[in-house]
Amino acid sequence: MAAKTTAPSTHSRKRAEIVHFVFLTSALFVFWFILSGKTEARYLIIGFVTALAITVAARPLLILPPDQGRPYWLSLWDLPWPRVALYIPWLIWQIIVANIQMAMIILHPKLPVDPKVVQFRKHISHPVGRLALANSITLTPGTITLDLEEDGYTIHCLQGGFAGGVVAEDGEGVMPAKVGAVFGVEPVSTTRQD
Amino acid sequence: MYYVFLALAVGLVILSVIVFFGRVIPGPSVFDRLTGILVIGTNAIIFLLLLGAMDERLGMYVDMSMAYAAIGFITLLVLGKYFERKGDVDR
Amino acid sequence: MRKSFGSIILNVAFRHLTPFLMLYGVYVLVHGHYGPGGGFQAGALLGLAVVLVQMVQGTRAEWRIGVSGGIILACLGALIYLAIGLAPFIWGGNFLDYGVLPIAATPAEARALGILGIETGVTMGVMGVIIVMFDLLTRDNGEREE
Amino acid sequence: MTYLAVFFLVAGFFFILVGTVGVLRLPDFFTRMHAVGKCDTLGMLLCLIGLMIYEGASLVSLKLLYIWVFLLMANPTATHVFCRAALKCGLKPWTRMEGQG
Repeated sequence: MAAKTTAPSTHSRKRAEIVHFVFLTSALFVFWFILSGKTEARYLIIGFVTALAITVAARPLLILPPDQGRPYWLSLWDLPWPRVALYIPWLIWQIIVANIQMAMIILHPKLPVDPKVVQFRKHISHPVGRLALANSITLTPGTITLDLEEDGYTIHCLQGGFAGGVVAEDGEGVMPAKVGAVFGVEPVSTTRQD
Repeated sequence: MYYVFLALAVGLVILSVIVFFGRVIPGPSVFDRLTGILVIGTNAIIFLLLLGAMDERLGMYVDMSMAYAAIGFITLLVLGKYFERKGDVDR
Repeated sequence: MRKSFGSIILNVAFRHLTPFLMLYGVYVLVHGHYGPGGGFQAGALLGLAVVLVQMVQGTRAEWRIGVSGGIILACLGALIYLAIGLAPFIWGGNFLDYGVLPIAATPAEARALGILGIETGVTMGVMGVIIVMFDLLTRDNGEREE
Repeated sequence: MTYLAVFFLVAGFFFILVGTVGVLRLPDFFTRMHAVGKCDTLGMLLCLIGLMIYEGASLVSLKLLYIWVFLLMANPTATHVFCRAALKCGLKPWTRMEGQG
Protein backbone atom coordinates (compact mmCIF):
# COMPACT_ATOMS: atom_id res chain seq x y z
CA MET A 1 0.00 0.00 0.00
CA ALA A 2 1.48 3.30 -1.01
CA ALA A 3 2.01 5.99 1.56
CA LYS A 4 -0.60 8.69 1.52
CA THR A 5 1.77 11.40 2.53
CA THR A 6 4.64 12.62 0.44
CA ALA A 7 7.76 10.68 1.25
CA PRO A 8 10.32 12.82 3.03
CA SER A 9 13.80 13.09 1.60
CA THR A 10 16.86 11.51 3.16
CA HIS A 11 17.85 14.80 4.69
CA SER A 12 14.58 15.39 6.48
CA ARG A 13 14.61 11.78 7.63
CA LYS A 14 17.99 12.30 9.25
CA ARG A 15 16.60 15.37 10.95
CA ALA A 16 13.50 13.53 12.10
CA GLU A 17 15.75 10.82 13.49
CA ILE A 18 17.76 13.31 15.54
CA VAL A 19 14.64 15.06 16.80
CA HIS A 20 13.13 11.75 17.76
CA PHE A 21 16.29 10.66 19.54
CA VAL A 22 16.53 13.83 21.60
CA PHE A 23 12.82 13.79 22.36
CA LEU A 24 12.70 10.20 23.57
CA THR A 25 15.87 10.56 25.63
CA SER A 26 14.65 13.69 27.36
CA ALA A 27 11.20 12.19 27.93
CA LEU A 28 12.77 9.13 29.53
CA PHE A 29 15.07 11.29 31.60
CA VAL A 30 12.18 13.40 32.88
CA PHE A 31 10.35 10.18 33.70
CA TRP A 32 13.40 8.97 35.59
CA PHE A 33 13.57 12.20 37.57
CA ILE A 34 9.88 11.98 38.47
CA LEU A 35 10.40 8.42 39.65
CA SER A 36 13.60 8.95 41.52
CA GLY A 37 13.27 12.46 42.91
CA LYS A 38 16.94 12.47 43.88
CA THR A 39 19.21 15.27 42.75
CA GLU A 40 22.49 13.56 43.68
CA ALA A 41 24.87 13.41 40.75
CA ARG A 42 25.19 9.62 40.90
CA TYR A 43 21.49 8.99 40.37
CA LEU A 44 21.19 11.63 37.67
CA ILE A 45 24.11 10.09 35.78
CA ILE A 46 22.68 6.58 36.06
CA GLY A 47 19.34 7.93 34.86
CA PHE A 48 20.84 9.69 31.89
CA VAL A 49 22.89 6.70 30.83
CA THR A 50 19.86 4.43 31.16
CA ALA A 51 17.66 6.79 29.15
CA LEU A 52 20.29 6.95 26.42
CA ALA A 53 20.76 3.18 26.36
CA ILE A 54 17.03 2.52 26.20
CA THR A 55 16.60 5.05 23.41
CA VAL A 56 19.28 3.28 21.41
CA ALA A 57 17.77 -0.12 22.17
CA ALA A 58 14.22 1.00 21.42
CA ARG A 59 15.20 2.62 18.16
CA PRO A 60 14.01 -0.26 15.98
CA LEU A 61 10.76 -0.42 17.91
CA LEU A 62 9.75 3.05 16.88
CA ILE A 63 10.34 2.59 13.18
CA LEU A 64 7.40 1.23 11.30
CA PRO A 65 8.16 -1.83 9.17
CA PRO A 66 9.85 -0.76 5.96
CA ASP A 67 8.13 -3.31 3.71
CA GLN A 68 5.57 -0.72 2.68
CA GLY A 69 7.67 2.14 1.52
CA ARG A 70 10.51 3.43 3.58
CA PRO A 71 10.80 3.46 7.36
CA TYR A 72 9.18 6.33 9.18
CA TRP A 73 9.53 7.45 12.72
CA LEU A 74 6.61 6.62 14.88
CA SER A 75 7.13 9.23 17.49
CA LEU A 76 4.93 11.04 19.92
CA TRP A 77 6.74 14.08 18.64
CA ASP A 78 4.72 13.93 15.44
CA LEU A 79 1.32 14.28 17.05
CA PRO A 80 -0.70 17.41 16.37
CA TRP A 81 -0.53 18.32 20.03
CA PRO A 82 -2.82 21.40 20.11
CA ARG A 83 -5.70 19.48 18.63
CA VAL A 84 -5.00 16.48 20.86
CA ALA A 85 -5.09 18.79 23.86
CA LEU A 86 -8.50 20.02 22.78
CA TYR A 87 -9.68 16.48 22.13
CA ILE A 88 -8.83 15.02 25.54
CA PRO A 89 -11.34 17.08 27.63
CA TRP A 90 -14.09 16.18 25.19
CA LEU A 91 -13.08 12.51 25.50
CA ILE A 92 -13.18 12.67 29.28
CA TRP A 93 -16.62 14.23 29.14
CA GLN A 94 -17.74 11.43 26.82
CA ILE A 95 -16.33 8.83 29.22
CA ILE A 96 -18.31 10.31 32.10
CA VAL A 97 -21.51 10.35 30.03
CA ALA A 98 -20.84 6.77 28.96
CA ASN A 99 -20.41 5.62 32.51
CA ILE A 100 -23.58 7.25 33.71
CA GLN A 101 -25.44 5.50 30.90
CA MET A 102 -23.75 2.20 31.79
CA ALA A 103 -24.71 2.64 35.43
CA MET A 104 -28.31 3.30 34.46
CA ILE A 105 -28.43 0.17 32.30
CA ILE A 106 -26.74 -2.04 34.83
CA LEU A 107 -28.80 -0.88 37.79
CA HIS A 108 -32.03 -1.00 35.78
CA PRO A 109 -34.13 -3.88 37.12
CA LYS A 110 -34.98 -5.19 33.65
CA LEU A 111 -31.43 -4.97 32.27
CA PRO A 112 -32.35 -3.48 28.87
CA VAL A 113 -29.50 -4.78 26.73
CA ASP A 114 -29.79 -5.70 23.08
CA PRO A 115 -26.28 -6.37 21.78
CA LYS A 116 -25.46 -5.94 18.17
CA VAL A 117 -22.29 -6.00 16.07
CA VAL A 118 -21.74 -3.29 13.49
CA GLN A 119 -18.87 -2.49 11.17
CA PHE A 120 -17.62 0.68 9.59
CA ARG A 121 -14.62 1.91 7.70
CA LYS A 122 -12.51 4.92 8.40
CA HIS A 123 -9.09 5.77 7.11
CA ILE A 124 -6.71 7.50 9.48
CA SER A 125 -3.14 7.70 8.31
CA HIS A 126 -1.47 8.19 11.67
CA PRO A 127 -1.18 4.93 13.65
CA VAL A 128 -1.58 6.74 16.94
CA GLY A 129 -4.80 8.14 15.52
CA ARG A 130 -6.09 4.62 15.02
CA LEU A 131 -5.12 3.72 18.55
CA ALA A 132 -6.90 6.82 19.80
CA LEU A 133 -10.03 6.07 17.79
CA ALA A 134 -10.20 2.43 18.88
CA ASN A 135 -9.60 3.24 22.52
CA SER A 136 -12.05 6.13 22.42
CA ILE A 137 -14.69 3.81 21.02
CA THR A 138 -14.00 1.34 23.80
CA LEU A 139 -14.30 4.01 26.44
CA THR A 140 -17.40 5.83 25.21
CA PRO A 141 -21.11 5.06 25.25
CA GLY A 142 -22.09 1.45 24.81
CA THR A 143 -19.48 0.44 22.27
CA ILE A 144 -16.34 -1.73 22.28
CA THR A 145 -13.85 -2.21 19.49
CA LEU A 146 -13.82 -5.92 18.75
CA ASP A 147 -11.48 -5.98 15.81
CA LEU A 148 -9.51 -3.70 13.59
CA GLU A 149 -8.29 -4.86 10.20
CA GLU A 150 -6.78 -2.30 7.85
CA ASP A 151 -9.43 0.40 7.97
CA GLY A 152 -12.39 -1.73 9.00
CA TYR A 153 -13.54 -1.45 12.59
CA THR A 154 -15.81 -4.07 14.13
CA ILE A 155 -17.83 -2.62 16.98
CA HIS A 156 -19.90 -4.38 19.62
CA CYS A 157 -22.82 -2.24 20.77
CA LEU A 158 -24.63 -2.81 24.02
CA GLN A 159 -27.87 -1.45 22.63
CA GLY A 160 -28.79 -0.84 19.04
CA GLY A 161 -29.18 2.85 19.73
CA PHE A 162 -25.58 3.25 20.76
CA ALA A 163 -24.40 2.41 17.27
CA GLY A 164 -25.40 5.91 16.25
CA GLY A 165 -22.33 7.26 18.00
CA VAL A 166 -19.98 5.52 15.59
CA VAL A 167 -21.98 4.77 12.44
CA ALA A 168 -24.66 7.07 11.15
CA GLU A 169 -27.13 6.32 8.38
CA ASP A 170 -25.64 9.03 6.22
CA GLY A 171 -21.90 9.46 6.39
CA GLU A 172 -19.89 8.77 9.50
CA GLY A 173 -20.60 8.96 13.20
CA VAL A 174 -19.51 11.59 15.67
CA MET A 175 -16.50 9.77 17.07
CA PRO A 176 -14.69 8.83 13.82
CA ALA A 177 -15.32 12.30 12.44
CA LYS A 178 -13.86 13.88 15.55
CA VAL A 179 -10.77 11.68 15.70
CA GLY A 180 -10.31 12.03 11.97
CA ALA A 181 -10.36 15.79 12.34
CA VAL A 182 -7.74 15.57 15.06
CA PHE A 183 -5.33 13.17 13.37
CA GLY A 184 -6.20 12.86 9.75
CA VAL A 185 -5.87 16.29 8.23
CA GLU A 186 -2.25 17.09 8.75
CA PRO A 187 0.17 15.00 6.68
CA VAL A 188 2.34 13.36 9.27
CA SER A 189 5.51 11.47 8.57
CA THR A 190 4.06 8.01 9.00
CA THR A 191 2.85 5.39 6.63
CA ARG A 192 0.31 2.67 6.84
CA GLN A 193 1.16 -0.26 9.00
CA ASP A 194 0.93 -3.87 7.98
CA MET B 1 -12.91 11.92 58.89
CA TYR B 2 -10.62 11.22 55.98
CA TYR B 3 -9.11 8.19 57.67
CA VAL B 4 -12.47 6.73 58.52
CA PHE B 5 -13.41 7.15 54.91
CA LEU B 6 -10.20 5.55 53.69
CA ALA B 7 -10.76 2.55 55.93
CA LEU B 8 -14.28 2.29 54.55
CA ALA B 9 -12.93 2.50 51.02
CA VAL B 10 -10.45 -0.31 51.66
CA GLY B 11 -13.35 -2.36 52.95
CA LEU B 12 -15.32 -1.57 49.81
CA VAL B 13 -12.47 -2.68 47.56
CA ILE B 14 -12.18 -5.97 49.42
CA LEU B 15 -15.96 -6.41 49.17
CA SER B 16 -15.84 -5.71 45.46
CA VAL B 17 -13.15 -8.33 44.94
CA ILE B 18 -15.06 -10.91 47.00
CA VAL B 19 -18.30 -10.21 45.13
CA PHE B 20 -16.37 -10.57 41.91
CA PHE B 21 -15.61 -14.18 42.70
CA GLY B 22 -19.29 -14.72 41.97
CA ARG B 23 -18.26 -14.37 38.33
CA VAL B 24 -14.81 -15.91 38.46
CA ILE B 25 -15.91 -19.24 39.95
CA PRO B 26 -18.98 -20.06 37.81
CA GLY B 27 -17.89 -18.11 34.69
CA PRO B 28 -19.03 -20.21 31.72
CA SER B 29 -15.99 -19.54 29.54
CA VAL B 30 -12.37 -19.10 30.43
CA PHE B 31 -12.49 -15.52 29.24
CA ASP B 32 -15.08 -14.67 31.86
CA ARG B 33 -12.62 -15.87 34.44
CA LEU B 34 -9.84 -13.86 32.89
CA THR B 35 -11.91 -10.70 33.34
CA GLY B 36 -11.42 -11.48 37.01
CA ILE B 37 -7.70 -10.87 36.59
CA LEU B 38 -8.40 -7.56 34.89
CA VAL B 39 -10.83 -6.32 37.52
CA ILE B 40 -9.05 -7.68 40.55
CA GLY B 41 -5.83 -6.24 39.17
CA THR B 42 -7.26 -2.74 38.91
CA ASN B 43 -8.84 -3.11 42.33
CA ALA B 44 -5.53 -4.21 43.76
CA ILE B 45 -3.89 -1.04 42.47
CA ILE B 46 -6.50 1.10 44.20
CA PHE B 47 -6.18 -1.04 47.31
CA LEU B 48 -2.43 -0.51 47.49
CA LEU B 49 -2.79 3.23 46.96
CA LEU B 50 -5.42 3.55 49.67
CA LEU B 51 -3.25 1.59 52.08
CA GLY B 52 -0.43 3.97 51.25
CA ALA B 53 -2.63 6.99 51.92
CA MET B 54 -3.62 5.52 55.28
CA ASP B 55 -0.01 4.77 56.06
CA GLU B 56 1.18 8.29 55.09
CA ARG B 57 3.80 6.64 52.86
CA LEU B 58 2.09 6.99 49.51
CA GLY B 59 5.43 7.33 47.72
CA MET B 60 6.46 3.77 48.45
CA TYR B 61 3.10 2.27 47.65
CA VAL B 62 2.88 4.16 44.36
CA ASP B 63 6.02 2.37 43.22
CA MET B 64 4.50 -0.96 44.11
CA SER B 65 1.24 -0.23 42.37
CA MET B 66 3.06 0.91 39.25
CA ALA B 67 4.97 -2.35 39.09
CA TYR B 68 1.72 -4.19 39.67
CA ALA B 69 -0.07 -2.31 36.90
CA ALA B 70 2.71 -3.01 34.39
CA ILE B 71 3.14 -6.69 35.27
CA GLY B 72 -0.63 -7.25 35.37
CA PHE B 73 -1.11 -5.71 31.94
CA ILE B 74 1.55 -7.83 30.29
CA THR B 75 0.50 -11.02 32.05
CA LEU B 76 -3.03 -10.42 30.85
CA LEU B 77 -1.84 -10.09 27.28
CA VAL B 78 0.20 -13.28 27.54
CA LEU B 79 -2.79 -15.18 28.90
CA GLY B 80 -4.98 -13.75 26.15
CA LYS B 81 -2.55 -14.95 23.54
CA TYR B 82 -2.28 -18.38 25.13
CA PHE B 83 -6.03 -18.92 25.18
CA GLU B 84 -6.52 -17.47 21.74
CA ARG B 85 -4.21 -20.13 20.37
CA LYS B 86 -5.72 -22.96 22.39
CA GLY B 87 -9.17 -22.17 21.11
CA ASP B 88 -11.21 -24.00 23.74
CA VAL B 89 -13.35 -21.60 25.68
CA ASP B 90 -15.21 -23.94 28.03
CA ARG B 91 -12.50 -24.63 30.52
CA MET C 1 6.06 -17.01 19.60
CA ARG C 2 6.16 -17.18 15.87
CA LYS C 3 2.90 -15.62 14.89
CA SER C 4 2.37 -12.05 15.84
CA PHE C 5 -0.50 -11.27 18.12
CA GLY C 6 -3.00 -8.52 18.62
CA SER C 7 -4.22 -5.99 16.15
CA ILE C 8 -2.83 -2.65 15.14
CA ILE C 9 -4.01 -1.24 18.45
CA LEU C 10 -1.67 -3.40 20.49
CA ASN C 11 1.05 -2.99 17.92
CA VAL C 12 0.97 0.77 18.30
CA ALA C 13 0.46 0.84 22.05
CA PHE C 14 3.33 -1.44 22.98
CA ARG C 15 5.86 0.58 21.01
CA HIS C 16 5.23 3.57 23.22
CA LEU C 17 4.94 1.65 26.47
CA THR C 18 8.05 -0.50 26.22
CA PRO C 19 10.78 2.17 26.72
CA PHE C 20 9.03 3.46 29.81
CA LEU C 21 8.58 -0.04 31.18
CA MET C 22 12.28 -0.73 30.74
CA LEU C 23 13.21 2.52 32.45
CA TYR C 24 10.91 1.67 35.33
CA GLY C 25 12.61 -1.71 35.64
CA VAL C 26 16.02 -0.07 35.90
CA TYR C 27 14.66 2.40 38.46
CA VAL C 28 13.41 -0.45 40.61
CA LEU C 29 16.82 -2.08 40.34
CA VAL C 30 18.85 1.02 41.26
CA HIS C 31 16.58 2.28 44.03
CA GLY C 32 16.00 -1.18 45.44
CA HIS C 33 17.24 -0.31 48.91
CA TYR C 34 15.05 2.80 49.26
CA GLY C 35 11.69 1.36 48.40
CA PRO C 36 10.14 -1.96 47.61
CA GLY C 37 11.55 -4.29 45.05
CA GLY C 38 15.10 -4.86 44.03
CA GLY C 39 16.54 -7.51 41.81
CA PHE C 40 13.58 -9.80 41.49
CA GLN C 41 10.97 -7.19 40.60
CA ALA C 42 13.34 -5.42 38.26
CA GLY C 43 14.08 -8.69 36.51
CA ALA C 44 10.38 -9.41 36.18
CA LEU C 45 9.69 -5.99 34.68
CA LEU C 46 12.59 -6.07 32.22
CA GLY C 47 11.88 -9.64 31.24
CA LEU C 48 8.20 -8.92 30.68
CA ALA C 49 9.07 -5.93 28.52
CA VAL C 50 11.12 -8.22 26.27
CA VAL C 51 8.32 -10.81 26.37
CA LEU C 52 5.85 -8.13 25.29
CA VAL C 53 7.95 -7.23 22.27
CA GLN C 54 8.48 -10.86 21.27
CA MET C 55 4.84 -11.67 21.77
CA VAL C 56 3.37 -8.81 19.80
CA GLN C 57 5.79 -8.95 16.91
CA GLY C 58 6.22 -12.69 16.59
CA THR C 59 9.15 -13.94 14.54
CA ARG C 60 10.03 -10.52 13.30
CA ALA C 61 10.62 -9.18 16.80
CA GLU C 62 13.37 -6.65 17.10
CA TRP C 63 14.50 -7.95 20.46
CA ARG C 64 14.33 -11.65 19.77
CA ILE C 65 16.15 -13.35 22.59
CA GLY C 66 14.40 -16.70 22.57
CA VAL C 67 15.00 -19.74 24.72
CA SER C 68 18.74 -20.17 24.26
CA GLY C 69 19.42 -16.49 24.72
CA GLY C 70 17.31 -16.45 27.87
CA ILE C 71 19.21 -19.39 29.33
CA ILE C 72 22.53 -17.73 28.52
CA LEU C 73 21.32 -14.54 30.21
CA ALA C 74 20.21 -16.44 33.30
CA CYS C 75 23.54 -18.27 33.56
CA LEU C 76 25.40 -15.00 33.12
CA GLY C 77 23.36 -13.52 35.96
CA ALA C 78 24.19 -16.43 38.24
CA LEU C 79 27.85 -16.07 37.27
CA ILE C 80 27.86 -12.38 38.19
CA TYR C 81 26.17 -13.17 41.48
CA LEU C 82 28.73 -15.83 42.33
CA ALA C 83 31.69 -13.73 41.19
CA ILE C 84 30.73 -10.74 43.29
CA GLY C 85 29.71 -12.97 46.18
CA LEU C 86 33.00 -14.84 46.16
CA ALA C 87 35.27 -11.86 45.46
CA PRO C 88 35.58 -10.85 49.16
CA PHE C 89 37.39 -14.16 49.85
CA ILE C 90 40.42 -12.76 48.04
CA TRP C 91 40.61 -9.86 50.47
CA GLY C 92 39.93 -12.07 53.46
CA GLY C 93 36.24 -11.47 53.94
CA ASN C 94 33.20 -13.69 54.06
CA PHE C 95 30.74 -14.68 51.36
CA LEU C 96 28.75 -11.56 50.31
CA ASP C 97 30.89 -9.40 52.61
CA TYR C 98 31.48 -6.51 50.22
CA GLY C 99 32.80 -4.13 52.87
CA VAL C 100 36.34 -5.40 52.35
CA LEU C 101 36.35 -4.90 48.59
CA PRO C 102 38.76 -2.16 47.48
CA ILE C 103 36.25 -0.58 45.07
CA ALA C 104 35.31 2.54 47.05
CA ALA C 105 36.66 4.83 49.73
CA THR C 106 34.55 3.66 52.66
CA PRO C 107 33.18 0.20 53.49
CA ALA C 108 29.64 1.59 53.34
CA GLU C 109 30.14 2.78 49.77
CA ALA C 110 31.70 -0.53 48.82
CA ARG C 111 28.75 -2.32 50.36
CA ALA C 112 26.27 -0.23 48.36
CA LEU C 113 28.13 -0.94 45.13
CA GLY C 114 28.39 -4.62 45.96
CA ILE C 115 24.67 -4.85 46.60
CA LEU C 116 24.03 -3.14 43.28
CA GLY C 117 26.25 -5.70 41.55
CA ILE C 118 24.52 -8.62 43.26
CA GLU C 119 21.12 -7.18 42.37
CA THR C 120 22.19 -6.83 38.75
CA GLY C 121 23.07 -10.53 38.74
CA VAL C 122 19.70 -11.43 40.23
CA THR C 123 17.94 -9.18 37.71
CA MET C 124 19.65 -10.86 34.79
CA GLY C 125 18.85 -14.29 36.16
CA VAL C 126 15.16 -13.54 36.68
CA MET C 127 14.92 -11.80 33.33
CA GLY C 128 16.37 -14.78 31.49
CA VAL C 129 14.14 -17.27 33.28
CA ILE C 130 11.01 -15.22 32.64
CA ILE C 131 11.83 -14.86 28.97
CA VAL C 132 12.35 -18.63 28.67
CA MET C 133 9.13 -19.41 30.54
CA PHE C 134 6.92 -17.12 28.52
CA ASP C 135 8.56 -18.09 25.27
CA LEU C 136 7.75 -21.73 25.92
CA LEU C 137 4.25 -20.93 27.21
CA THR C 138 3.12 -18.93 24.20
CA ARG C 139 4.76 -21.17 21.64
CA ASP C 140 2.62 -22.56 18.85
CA ASN C 141 1.81 -26.25 18.72
CA GLY C 142 4.67 -28.47 17.65
CA GLU C 143 7.06 -25.59 17.27
CA ARG C 144 10.73 -26.15 17.97
CA GLU C 145 13.71 -23.95 18.58
CA GLU C 146 15.80 -23.98 15.46
CA MET D 1 -9.82 20.21 49.66
CA THR D 2 -10.33 17.04 51.65
CA TYR D 3 -14.01 17.13 50.76
CA LEU D 4 -13.17 17.37 47.07
CA ALA D 5 -10.82 14.39 47.36
CA VAL D 6 -13.48 12.40 49.19
CA PHE D 7 -16.01 13.34 46.54
CA PHE D 8 -13.78 11.96 43.79
CA LEU D 9 -13.07 8.80 45.76
CA VAL D 10 -16.79 8.24 46.40
CA ALA D 11 -17.57 8.70 42.71
CA GLY D 12 -14.77 6.31 41.80
CA PHE D 13 -16.01 3.65 44.17
CA PHE D 14 -19.53 4.05 42.90
CA PHE D 15 -18.37 3.23 39.39
CA ILE D 16 -16.15 0.35 40.51
CA LEU D 17 -19.11 -1.20 42.34
CA VAL D 18 -21.35 -0.61 39.33
CA GLY D 19 -18.78 -2.40 37.18
CA THR D 20 -18.72 -5.35 39.55
CA VAL D 21 -22.52 -5.56 39.65
CA GLY D 22 -22.60 -5.29 35.88
CA VAL D 23 -20.18 -8.18 35.47
CA LEU D 24 -22.42 -10.29 37.67
CA ARG D 25 -25.67 -9.36 35.92
CA LEU D 26 -24.91 -9.03 32.23
CA PRO D 27 -25.59 -12.04 30.01
CA ASP D 28 -22.40 -12.77 28.08
CA PHE D 29 -18.70 -12.08 27.87
CA PHE D 30 -18.83 -9.17 25.47
CA THR D 31 -21.49 -7.28 27.39
CA ARG D 32 -19.51 -7.91 30.56
CA MET D 33 -16.49 -6.39 28.92
CA HIS D 34 -18.54 -3.23 28.51
CA ALA D 35 -18.89 -3.06 32.27
CA VAL D 36 -15.25 -3.89 32.86
CA GLY D 37 -13.78 -1.68 30.21
CA LYS D 38 -15.75 1.44 31.00
CA CYS D 39 -16.84 1.48 34.62
CA ASP D 40 -13.67 0.08 36.07
CA THR D 41 -11.48 2.43 34.07
CA LEU D 42 -13.43 5.52 35.05
CA GLY D 43 -13.61 4.36 38.66
CA MET D 44 -9.85 3.97 38.78
CA LEU D 45 -9.27 7.31 37.13
CA LEU D 46 -11.56 9.13 39.57
CA CYS D 47 -9.97 7.42 42.56
CA LEU D 48 -6.53 8.43 41.32
CA ILE D 49 -7.68 12.04 40.89
CA GLY D 50 -8.98 11.97 44.46
CA LEU D 51 -5.65 10.69 45.74
CA MET D 52 -3.79 13.28 43.68
CA ILE D 53 -5.83 16.07 45.24
CA TYR D 54 -5.20 14.62 48.67
CA GLU D 55 -1.48 14.38 48.06
CA GLY D 56 -1.10 17.92 46.71
CA ALA D 57 1.58 19.07 44.32
CA SER D 58 4.55 16.73 44.68
CA LEU D 59 6.49 14.06 42.84
CA VAL D 60 4.11 11.42 44.15
CA SER D 61 1.27 13.22 42.40
CA LEU D 62 3.25 13.11 39.19
CA LYS D 63 3.74 9.37 39.63
CA LEU D 64 -0.01 9.04 40.14
CA LEU D 65 -0.49 11.05 36.96
CA TYR D 66 1.79 8.60 35.19
CA ILE D 67 -0.34 5.67 36.40
CA TRP D 68 -3.40 7.65 35.24
CA VAL D 69 -2.06 8.01 31.71
CA PHE D 70 -0.85 4.42 31.67
CA LEU D 71 -4.28 3.13 32.65
CA LEU D 72 -6.05 5.37 30.15
CA MET D 73 -3.94 3.74 27.45
CA ALA D 74 -3.56 0.20 28.78
CA ASN D 75 -7.04 -0.61 30.03
CA PRO D 76 -8.93 -0.15 26.76
CA THR D 77 -6.11 -1.92 24.95
CA ALA D 78 -6.39 -4.90 27.27
CA THR D 79 -10.18 -4.88 26.85
CA HIS D 80 -9.81 -4.86 23.09
CA VAL D 81 -7.20 -7.62 23.08
CA PHE D 82 -9.47 -9.78 25.21
CA CYS D 83 -12.51 -9.21 23.05
CA ARG D 84 -10.51 -9.97 19.94
CA ALA D 85 -9.06 -13.14 21.44
CA ALA D 86 -12.54 -14.28 22.49
CA LEU D 87 -13.88 -13.57 19.02
CA LYS D 88 -11.02 -15.50 17.43
CA CYS D 89 -11.71 -18.34 19.83
CA GLY D 90 -15.21 -18.67 18.47
CA LEU D 91 -17.19 -17.10 21.27
CA LYS D 92 -20.42 -15.84 19.71
CA PRO D 93 -21.87 -12.53 20.87
CA TRP D 94 -25.13 -13.02 22.72
CA THR D 95 -28.18 -11.51 21.09
CA ARG D 96 -31.68 -11.02 22.42
CA MET D 97 -33.85 -13.68 20.81
CA GLU D 98 -37.54 -13.41 20.07
CA GLY D 99 -39.70 -14.15 23.08
CA GLN D 100 -36.87 -14.15 25.59
CA GLY D 101 -36.99 -11.89 28.57
